[in-house]
Amino acid sequence: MDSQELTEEYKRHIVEALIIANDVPISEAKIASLIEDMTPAQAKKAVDELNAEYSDSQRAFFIARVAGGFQINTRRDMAPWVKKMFKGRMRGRLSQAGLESLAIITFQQPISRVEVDAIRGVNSGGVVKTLLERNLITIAGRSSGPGKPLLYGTTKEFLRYLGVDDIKSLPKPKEIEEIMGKLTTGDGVGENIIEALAGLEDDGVDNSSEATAAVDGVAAPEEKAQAQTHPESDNGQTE
Amino acid sequence: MDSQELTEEYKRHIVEALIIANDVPISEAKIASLIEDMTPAQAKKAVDELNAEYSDSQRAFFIARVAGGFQINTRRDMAPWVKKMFKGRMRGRLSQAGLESLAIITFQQPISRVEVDAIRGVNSGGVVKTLLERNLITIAGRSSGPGKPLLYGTTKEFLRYLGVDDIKSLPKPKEIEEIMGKLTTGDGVGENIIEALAGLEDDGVDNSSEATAAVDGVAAPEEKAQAQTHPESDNGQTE
Amino acid sequence: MSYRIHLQNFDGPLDLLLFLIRKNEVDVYDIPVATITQQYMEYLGVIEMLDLDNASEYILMAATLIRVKAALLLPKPELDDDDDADDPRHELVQRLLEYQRFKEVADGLEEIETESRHFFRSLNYKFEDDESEEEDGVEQSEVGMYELMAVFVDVIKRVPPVTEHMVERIPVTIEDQTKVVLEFLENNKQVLFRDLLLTQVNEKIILIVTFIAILELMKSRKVTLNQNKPFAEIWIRKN
Repeated sequence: MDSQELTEEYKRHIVEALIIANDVPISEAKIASLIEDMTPAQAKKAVDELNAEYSDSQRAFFIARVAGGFQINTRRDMAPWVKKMFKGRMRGRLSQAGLESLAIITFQQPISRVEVDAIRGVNSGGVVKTLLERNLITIAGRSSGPGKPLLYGTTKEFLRYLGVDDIKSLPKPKEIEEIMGKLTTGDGVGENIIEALAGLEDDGVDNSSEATAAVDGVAAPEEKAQAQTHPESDNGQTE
Repeated sequence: MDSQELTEEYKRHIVEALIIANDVPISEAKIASLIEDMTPAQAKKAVDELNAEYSDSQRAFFIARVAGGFQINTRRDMAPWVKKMFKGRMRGRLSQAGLESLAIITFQQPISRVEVDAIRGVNSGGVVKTLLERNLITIAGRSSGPGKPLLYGTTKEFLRYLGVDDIKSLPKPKEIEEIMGKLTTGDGVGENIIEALAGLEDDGVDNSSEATAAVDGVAAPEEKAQAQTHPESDNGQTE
Repeated sequence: MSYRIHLQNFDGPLDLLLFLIRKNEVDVYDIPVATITQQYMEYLGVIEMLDLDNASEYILMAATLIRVKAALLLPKPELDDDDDADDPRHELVQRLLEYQRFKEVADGLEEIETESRHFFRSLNYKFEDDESEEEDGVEQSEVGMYELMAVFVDVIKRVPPVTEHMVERIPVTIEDQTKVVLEFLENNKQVLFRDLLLTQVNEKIILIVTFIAILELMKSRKVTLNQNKPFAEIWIRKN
């Protein structure tokens, strides 16, 4: 890129930029491989010099050596404020199960847990609890159907986070299909979301009386417990 | 957290730590809310002072104002090495179709896909999907017009992608009159269009006067025509 | 052969039309009338050959061009010449100008995009909190509307396909499934409730009926379900 020789000083700038911009810790070997005429030892030396500069000029951060290489850390005494900043954010990755249940609840709300289970093919009890705790979903009422199961929907905060004002503005299954492209199931049979969901509904209806009544016996205590645990989850955690 | 008063200098350290630690641009209001006895104006001032320090000590980065907040960016002249580091991992540039659709969505938002299609004269389904996928646009509600189509709008990530503070910093679409106005200057596409279409009319007959007449006429009914083509655009253009 | 190169650069019929208009303006100031339409048709021929997907949109424009031309050839009623709203060219001119407006903005966005790619934001930061270790630094902001839709589509895709002829019911009874469950438990002393459902079931209706069967078995104390703690895995065991 540069035909001229790079000065030691300029190389140090590059080292700094590389460490700051990378999204993972970067090793001295990697740094050396990216800068003309630089050895890993020199890269390491540059980092030491940078840290000395940071210390002299009282920067609020330093370059830390972690397992994989170098990384920016904030000074220890900055922790209270940094912590405060991260606090209250919806942090932590949702598990795949969490994501799936959240997606189903978002686009099919209001929906009972049993229906979420039916779509996912597995029990979603624990996941639903996590979503409630994180204030992503809330209890949105009770089905008028047999057994009157609790229904879940997304919280206002989550909707706002997704960029829409109300449930009506969320894309409907048909629109999702239009945006994402026609669905094909694993065995190559063309199928669309509407049909898939309609099929589910049919199945559900077929045995609604028996199924729901029976389910009620098991699910009710748990759901009641949830209702007690998170009575204000819809308006409580507005931050 | 601290019962003692924080010095100006120490507050500046905190501001630095918050900006470097955050992974989204952080506004001066947010910074001020996290630090005791600090106003947004003071936060802004601290950022300016930090940038001056960075410049003096030749840091390889600076604090940029992006998408309504502050973030650390590497210096422009560091780009060759950082690019080298990200080689193969950098997101591709937007296609012409993507840029066109973004231009339309940016200035007509919230807007339905059909309206984007109408302006581009071509189906934008695939492009919209890509833009959604890259989180440059998002679903921003639903039109109250016929069919109640989904509406799209740009995201903060869009501003961040372009590295601008807000939409006002983007080039605005010229008024149609302005494009037309290029006629008098003797260059520009407006003229070409008129010429070409006037040409369509004359079919070999010399009638420059007619051509000009046609040009004059175009500007007048234009708003009417627009209103007809985009029935929902009036409630769509919130700004 | 040069067609192919050009074609890739066209983002639709309006784009092609603008290109031809520009091209002809440069070459021949006095545009021979039929030229644009004729050239458009030539391109259209190639487009139809190469790009069947978008061809219809180009054909539509060709039809528009011909319609405009035809309308212009008709003798004009010598009424109010100022009233150009009747001019058949207006709508097309309007559309071209409107498109041109946003095309210019797109060019502007492209310039900004080019510039923004010289700057890299700081990413190499990890907040290390002494007290809590559960933070893995992954922001939930990754769950955008698009990701949710994608997950939703995936889940629905996994739902077993609806039988082609819905009139036919899947012959399954609670009695059948009771037997299936008992047989399964015969071979496995204690199984995960989830595994039992998953291994024995490939249709939603069967899943639901199996579920009811298990509940029936529970009621009649033929099986026992237990759980270490709320929301943990459920084990099922034959009594």
